[in-house]
Amino acid sequence: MPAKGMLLSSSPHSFTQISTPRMMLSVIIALIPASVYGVYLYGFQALALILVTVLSAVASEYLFRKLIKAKTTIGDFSAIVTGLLLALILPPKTPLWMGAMGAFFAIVVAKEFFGGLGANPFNPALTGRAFLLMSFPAAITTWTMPHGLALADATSTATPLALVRQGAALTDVAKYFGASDVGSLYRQLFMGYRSGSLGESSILLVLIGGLFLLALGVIQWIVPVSVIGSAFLFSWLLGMDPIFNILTGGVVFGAFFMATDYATRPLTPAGQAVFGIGIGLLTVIIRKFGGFPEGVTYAILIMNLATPYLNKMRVKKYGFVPPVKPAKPSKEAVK
Amino acid sequence: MKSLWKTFKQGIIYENPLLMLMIGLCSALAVTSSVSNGIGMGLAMTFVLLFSEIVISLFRKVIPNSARIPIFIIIIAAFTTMVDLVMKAYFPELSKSMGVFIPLIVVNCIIMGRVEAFASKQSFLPVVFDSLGMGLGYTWVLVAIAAFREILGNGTFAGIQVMPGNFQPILFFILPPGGFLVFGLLTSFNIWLKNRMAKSEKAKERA
Amino acid sequence: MTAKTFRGGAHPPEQKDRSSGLAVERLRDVKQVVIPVNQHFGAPLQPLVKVGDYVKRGQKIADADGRMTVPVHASLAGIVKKIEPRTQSNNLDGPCIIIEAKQPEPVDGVVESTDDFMPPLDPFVCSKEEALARIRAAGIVGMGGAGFPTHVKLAPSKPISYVIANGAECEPYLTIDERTMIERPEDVVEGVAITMKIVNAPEGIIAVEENKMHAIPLLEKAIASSPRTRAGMKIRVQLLKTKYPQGGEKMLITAITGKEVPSGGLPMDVGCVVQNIGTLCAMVEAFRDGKPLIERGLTITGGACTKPANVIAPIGTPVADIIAAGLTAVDDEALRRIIYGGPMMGVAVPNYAIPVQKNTSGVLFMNEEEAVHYEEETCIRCGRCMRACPIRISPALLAVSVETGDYKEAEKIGLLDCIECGSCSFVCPAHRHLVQKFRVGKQILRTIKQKEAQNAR
Amino acid sequence: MDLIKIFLVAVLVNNVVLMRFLALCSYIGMTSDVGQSVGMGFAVTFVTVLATAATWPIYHFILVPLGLTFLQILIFILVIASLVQLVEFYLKKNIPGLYASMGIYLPLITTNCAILAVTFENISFKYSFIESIVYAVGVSIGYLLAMVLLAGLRDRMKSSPVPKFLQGTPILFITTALIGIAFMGFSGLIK
Amino acid sequence: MKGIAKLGLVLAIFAAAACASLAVVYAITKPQIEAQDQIALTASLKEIFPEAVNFEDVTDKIASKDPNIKFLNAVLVKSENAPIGVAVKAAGPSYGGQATLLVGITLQRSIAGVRVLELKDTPGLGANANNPGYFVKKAEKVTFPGQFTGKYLTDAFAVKEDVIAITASTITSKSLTKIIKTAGDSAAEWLETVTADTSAETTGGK
Amino acid sequence: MVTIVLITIAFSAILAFVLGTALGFFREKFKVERDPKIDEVREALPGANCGGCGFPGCDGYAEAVATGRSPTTKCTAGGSATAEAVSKIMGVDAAREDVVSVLLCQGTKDVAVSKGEYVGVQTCRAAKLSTGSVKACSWGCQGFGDCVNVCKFDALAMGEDGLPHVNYDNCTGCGMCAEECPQKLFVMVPREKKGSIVLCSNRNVIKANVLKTCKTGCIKCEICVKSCPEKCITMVNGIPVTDYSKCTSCGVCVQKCPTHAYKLLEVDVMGEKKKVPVLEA
Ligand SMILES: Cc1cc2nc3c(=O)[nH]c(=O)nc-3n(C[C@H](O)[C@H](O)[C@H](O)COP(=O)(O)O)c2cc1C
Ligand SMILES: Cc1cc2nc3c(=O)[nH]c(=O)nc-3n(C[C@H](O)[C@H](O)[C@H](O)COP(=O)(O)O)c2cc1C
Ligand SMILES: Cc1cc2nc3c(=O)[nH]c(=O)nc-3n(C[C@H](O)[C@H](O)[C@H](O)COP(=O)(O)O)c2cc1C
Ligand SMILES: Cc1cc2nc3c(=O)[nH]c(=O)nc-3n(C[C@H](O)[C@H](O)[C@H](O)CO)c2cc1C
Ligand code: SF4
Ligand code: SF4
Ligand code: SF4
Ligand code: SF4
Ligand code: FES
Repeated sequence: MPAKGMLLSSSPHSFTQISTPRMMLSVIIALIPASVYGVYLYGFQALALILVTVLSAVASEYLFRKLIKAKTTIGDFSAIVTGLLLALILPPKTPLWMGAMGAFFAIVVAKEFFGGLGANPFNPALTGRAFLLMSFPAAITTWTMPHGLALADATSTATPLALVRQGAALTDVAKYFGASDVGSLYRQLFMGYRSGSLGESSILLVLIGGLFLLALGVIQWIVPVSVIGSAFLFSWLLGMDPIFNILTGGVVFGAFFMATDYATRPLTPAGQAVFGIGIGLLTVIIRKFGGFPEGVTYAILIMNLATPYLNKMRVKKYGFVPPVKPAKPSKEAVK
Repeated sequence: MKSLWKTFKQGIIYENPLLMLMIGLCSALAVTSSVSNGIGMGLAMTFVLLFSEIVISLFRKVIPNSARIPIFIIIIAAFTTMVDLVMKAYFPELSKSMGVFIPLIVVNCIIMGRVEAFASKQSFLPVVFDSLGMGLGYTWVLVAIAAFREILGNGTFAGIQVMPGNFQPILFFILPPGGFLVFGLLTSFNIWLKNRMAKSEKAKERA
Repeated sequence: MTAKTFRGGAHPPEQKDRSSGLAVERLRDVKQVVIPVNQHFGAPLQPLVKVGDYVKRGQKIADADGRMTVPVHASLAGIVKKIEPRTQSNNLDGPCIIIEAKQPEPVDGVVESTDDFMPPLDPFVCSKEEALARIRAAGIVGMGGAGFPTHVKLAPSKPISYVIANGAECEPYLTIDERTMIERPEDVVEGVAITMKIVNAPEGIIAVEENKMHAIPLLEKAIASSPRTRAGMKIRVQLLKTKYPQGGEKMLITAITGKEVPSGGLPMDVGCVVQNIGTLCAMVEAFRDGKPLIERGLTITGGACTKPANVIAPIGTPVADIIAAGLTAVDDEALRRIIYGGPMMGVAVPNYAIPVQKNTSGVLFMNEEEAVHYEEETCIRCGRCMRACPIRISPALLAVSVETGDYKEAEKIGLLDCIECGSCSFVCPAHRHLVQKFRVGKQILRTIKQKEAQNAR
Repeated sequence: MDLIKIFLVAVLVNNVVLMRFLALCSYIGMTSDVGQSVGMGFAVTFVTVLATAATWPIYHFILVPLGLTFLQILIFILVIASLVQLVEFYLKKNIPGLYASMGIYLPLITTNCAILAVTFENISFKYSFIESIVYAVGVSIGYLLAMVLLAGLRDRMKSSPVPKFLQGTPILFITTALIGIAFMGFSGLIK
Repeated sequence: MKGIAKLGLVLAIFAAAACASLAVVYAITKPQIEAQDQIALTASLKEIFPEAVNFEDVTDKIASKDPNIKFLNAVLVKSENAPIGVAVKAAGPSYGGQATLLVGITLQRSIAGVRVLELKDTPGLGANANNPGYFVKKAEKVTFPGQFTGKYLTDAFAVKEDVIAITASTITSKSLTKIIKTAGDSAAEWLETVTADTSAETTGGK
Repeated sequence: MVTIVLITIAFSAILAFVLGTALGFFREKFKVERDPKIDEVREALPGANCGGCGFPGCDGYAEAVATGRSPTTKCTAGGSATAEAVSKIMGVDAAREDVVSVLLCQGTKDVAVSKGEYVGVQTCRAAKLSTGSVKACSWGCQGFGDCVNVCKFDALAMGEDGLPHVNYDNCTGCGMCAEECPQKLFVMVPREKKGSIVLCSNRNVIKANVLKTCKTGCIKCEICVKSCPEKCITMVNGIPVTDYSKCTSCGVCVQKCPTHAYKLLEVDVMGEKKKVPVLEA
């Protein structure tokens, strides 16, 4: 007979090797190319910002959990993802203390207040950014031209979207960024030489990261495709340049890394499709009519609000039989 | 006297309308982007509460039960209008910045609640203490919220610069979402306080 | 031949090579059996014997009236020692008949046969009613897991177009069905033919997963040489992708026919009857030899099992006795968890004194390494469970409504449709105990519905 | 176009609950269930429009000519209160079906400050009758929207391990704060 | 039936009493309230035109060219006897809703001064237009409306080029500038017609 | 000044009269019969209609209280006074027998053997479903406190000994725990009840099997049945049952019971001797 007490568990008694930290780690890996390129473009300042947001995100989570005497959860690495993503969607020149404050808000208010990993209804990193944008609108809309690793004082510029918003034509934008024509502007935007948030510059590198996550099965295609597709379609419908619109700002970055955030996107495929389309549409509407030149942050946050309802758009279950309504006895039958 | 004092204290802490009873919230959040607004609203509210309660308590015997609600409304509305007129006449700035919220005192759940639950059943003195207690309870919470929001969000307290010059105001706090957040945290603090009080009371009982 | 499959599912490590090459051995000279009275899905039975009675092998020892009942037979000739509650393989205490082996005294120098079998019956000649009566009399229940009375299943009220032999054996570790297909392909084919005859089905399909490819030539040979196919019966082998839970009958039907069994419905609603390999062989023996279901094959394996084996043992044999007989061995020091059944759907039990039952397809002895258990973390809403669920109910959302006690919503999502396959729990990176919650939830929902029905009356 | 603008501003940009802090009592109290919040939202819409339709003419055709504009507060609240009562009586007796689904919310509406606020603002914004009605609909739809969104999130939070000290009302306000942050995205949308 | 009438009567008595006392308060405060707007307006006017003595209402005579911008009030400002300028109280949309400005124009078609009367924009951003402590030119302590003083209407009014914008509040800056410009242009145009009559007294353009 | 006052008075008097009559009239005309208790409760409520109670207005709450769907203490606006008043109204007919809940299991961690190391969902129901029983005794308390979670009156707490303990001051006898417990271990007993009771639910009829699993289980020796001077104990389904109409609380059965499964309600269960090593929540 067995020597000691047996483990009594409920089936299944076998588990996958894939764990939460592993998934988070793959997101971090997917973000490395974009981060490194960001540091290459904006230098030491960018590196410092990344470190500060990541560290304060982790520290906030750790300390908050200690405070409420709950289990420490920094081991799941999700705070690192949040901190890293926050840095990547902020202007490179954001003062470090603001970055720290945003990370604190993201982790404590947007995530831990709701119960931590998976329970937060709003994307923490985006909430952190929106908080900073509301609180310090001047600083969070101050952009710099890529200046490489040189420690030279960066000069303020406008982003391509801000230029367009101020009425510039695409050719002007091209000139502004030193491209010869619109075609080469597209190329330049795709490869990533322009002003903008720290991590969103190079569409190519963001795509590489995103495809890596797709290949690993960490994210699914529905959300990114519907976000980018609908942004493309609606810009075209509203008479804007669709290619320019998806190559600038955070559309691609948001589509792959932020709209796919597990906790805040709908779980069901149909819900995800509507979610993505909504993000694309809102992004374009805010860009065209709204008070901001760029709308991805708010578009995702607004669609986060709809997530509980989108989750009701469930897949038809196996062998679904539509419930038969008790048929009203027809008149003839009564006769 | 002791019971009067207790009535007074009830409103300030134990049955604080905003924190404990969670009623009359709208004005509390809307006007607290600055301390002076908070004080103004608190006083206006206390005034209406005090006089409505007094009048209703005095007339409670002649008010027929079936018509009491409309009559209460009339009385409250009358006092609210007076406050509104007086503010418009002598404090135009304050009146403007509080906008529609002064007239809205009339539907403030606190007043109707107290009037029904207390004034229509009690005599003059307790009514005075109750309304003052409730009013004070309301006002201090308003000022507390306002102070927090104004200092962090604007760097000032009642219009006076209190934060060092290089302080960057965190605009979030004077914007509406900031109001909700601050109030949420305040209620949380209060629930904690309430639990503690309940615990210590129980401990007392046991002893 | 292209391998068919269904949407969803998971790929737990197979672990079959430990025992897949081992021929089935028969356990003999069992001293004592503990036969649970209730081994089927349906109304409870009454013992027909008293303590002290002498019973023959194959003698009916418990039965009851009613459609959903299947008798139980003595798997050993001997004396009834006790009738008392013992722990069964579902971890519950239930009445068991304990029989101690005893050779009968020779009467007039001749030893009377200890077997009490029925006369053979030709299923292709007798009437359908006779055939079904024989299946019931032989105590045959589904050996694929649920223990559903086979005679009920084989009396469908709808026309049947396919009889499917479930050779998928998708549970990791288990290899007994695979061995049976290799060692007794003729019986498998014969079983399919008998089933086809009883339910009047035009086509029979033997479904095999890709990882059991080597059984296919043997099966095809058996089909080709079977007198039944020569007489015109249409039987074929179908290859399936190796994926869990390919062997679930709903998944099997969908993979093969493309149809979905309606929610709350039965395989016969889409014209299918699914039979486990073991059940088929038991049927063949019941007709050919008149032998009731008194023994079954099972796989004994696992990390703490030092001598894996595929065994045929009399029903009621405590697993400890199989070890004692030397057919298999277990390292008690390393042993950390015992599972009756497979790792995905089996039951963890406290010891291995529990007897082999009609639906025990395997016993796993897991070592420390295999017996990992994770603390439940919060759901990160990754949606992996939703993609794995073969029934496409949203486990993550279902778990929420079960946890918050919202059973109305849970029922709408499909709580009662869950087949408890465990795919969702297996793939969950946060190690949520989803299936266990659903199981509890189903129980509660059923009581709620019962109450409602009562109130409605 | 102007009417659409009035409507959209009232629903999204200057949402009554999220940006203007009105009608909070019922917003917090009546969102524990999605169905309930929808019912309340529609009841409010109904009464707000009715109240606007009643108070606007009273103000412009009675109070102004008589020089009694200072009685605005008193008259308006009386009118709204009686209106609610009458509607309630009427529904209860004559359309019990509708009363069963909506009537229970009516008493709450008397003290819903959003309704009174709308009637005041119609006057102070110098809206025409049509504009007033559109504004009333806009505000109440904004209210409905906020209610439904919070109800959805509350439903979701039922299973969240919210820290103890925030459970109950605090987390509702914090959620509202975050909904407000998201709604900031609409600011400046209509100029 | 009697009960109902009694109910109505009691209600009527209470209402009458309440309203009567209200009427008294109203009668007392009324002059003060009505004066309030005028007092504020005059104070602002006096700030813009220090030598102003009396005002002539010309609201009906000046019309806005922009349908979104409404002129609430317009006065001809006079010193002892001669006109010295025009002031227009104009309202138009800004970031957070209606903004109301008082724009003063000299006879020389230059802006005498701008006062923000009402602004609902975001505190700390657009609302800085009305913040006496917020300077667009820090060194010279020039506020946002202050920068317009002395500017000729014929000058360029392009925001971010000729007009310094409030940090991160382009929308507010543009809206306010547009109100100022519209009000100024209309006023100047009207002045043209007036000065045509009284051209003897005035000095003409710049 | 006088004119405006006069106009006001005239106007408001007329308006109020009209409104008042109309209201009264409509009330008469559209009268709908309903439970007078609702009105009674409604009267006691402040009428603030704030919705703080979670019901649609005071009327909604009054109805909920009157029909027993809601406790009487939910009105926040009215505070404690209102709660008392409402309770008083409702209390009049809320007079039912004052019962309390008694746990029929003494299988603390140290006396009851556990079956193995259970892992999984930490509720009694889940544990029972997956393992039959986490204790070797199939009838015993699972010890995850499902009952504690459903008790709305703070009357149950999980003890360090692994059993729930009833706080008899708080228990209202609502029966939620009895309903919830998957092992059906609670019985409702009148608070003033005296007499003996067996605190074990093990129906395993084999003595040795009981003792193997729990040192304080009822071993079906039937000494109690034999020793009771009043002959008031009978075995029902393997568990001795006291006939309280005859029981005199003499305590003979309690003394004789070899495993101390028999107890006296008034002393050992609800009395001073009850053990309450309760974990601080
Ligand atoms: C109430 C009930 C009635 C059933 N009736 C039939 C039937 O008429 N025909 C049939 O083929 N299977 C029938 N089944 C069997 C099931 O479809 C299934 O084979 C059985 O539950 C075992 O499935 P499992 O081994 O996949 O768990 C029935 C099952 C249940 C629970
Ligand atoms: C998730 C799941 C997996 C199953 N896997 C198998 C399997 O691998 N092999 C098998 O024979 N039956 C399996 N079954 C049982 C079948 O669904 C079905 O009950 C059985 O094949 C019917 O045959 P029986 O009545 O002869 O047992 C599984 C059931 C479920 C719910
Ligand atoms: C919460 C919030 C409030 C804002 N309020 C105003 C405002 O009142 N006025 C304004 O012009 N811009 C405001 N903005 C900023 C604009 O939306 C936008 O950033 C600006 O118009 C364009 O930036 P720029 O001035 O740097 O070009 C606000 C932004 C946020 C996030
Ligand atoms: C694919 C993926 C995307 C993620 N995106 C975000 C994100 O946009 N913002 C964020 O704060 N965390 C993100 N995380 C980290 C983590 O899920 C997040 O902190 C949770 O929202 C916390 O509950 C992401 C994680 C994964 C796996
Ligand atoms: S929910 Fe049920 S059917 Fe779906 S994967 Fe989980 S156990 Fe299987
Ligand atoms: S697999 Fe697990 S973590 Fe992922 S959604 Fe499902 S339950 Fe949540
Ligand atoms: S008494 Fe019942 S519900 Fe309570 S802990 Fe024990 S088994 Fe669980
Ligand atoms: S649930 Fe009810 S009966 Fe049980 S202990 Fe609590 S109050 Fe007593
Ligand atoms: S609803 Fe606004 S104060 Fe209650």
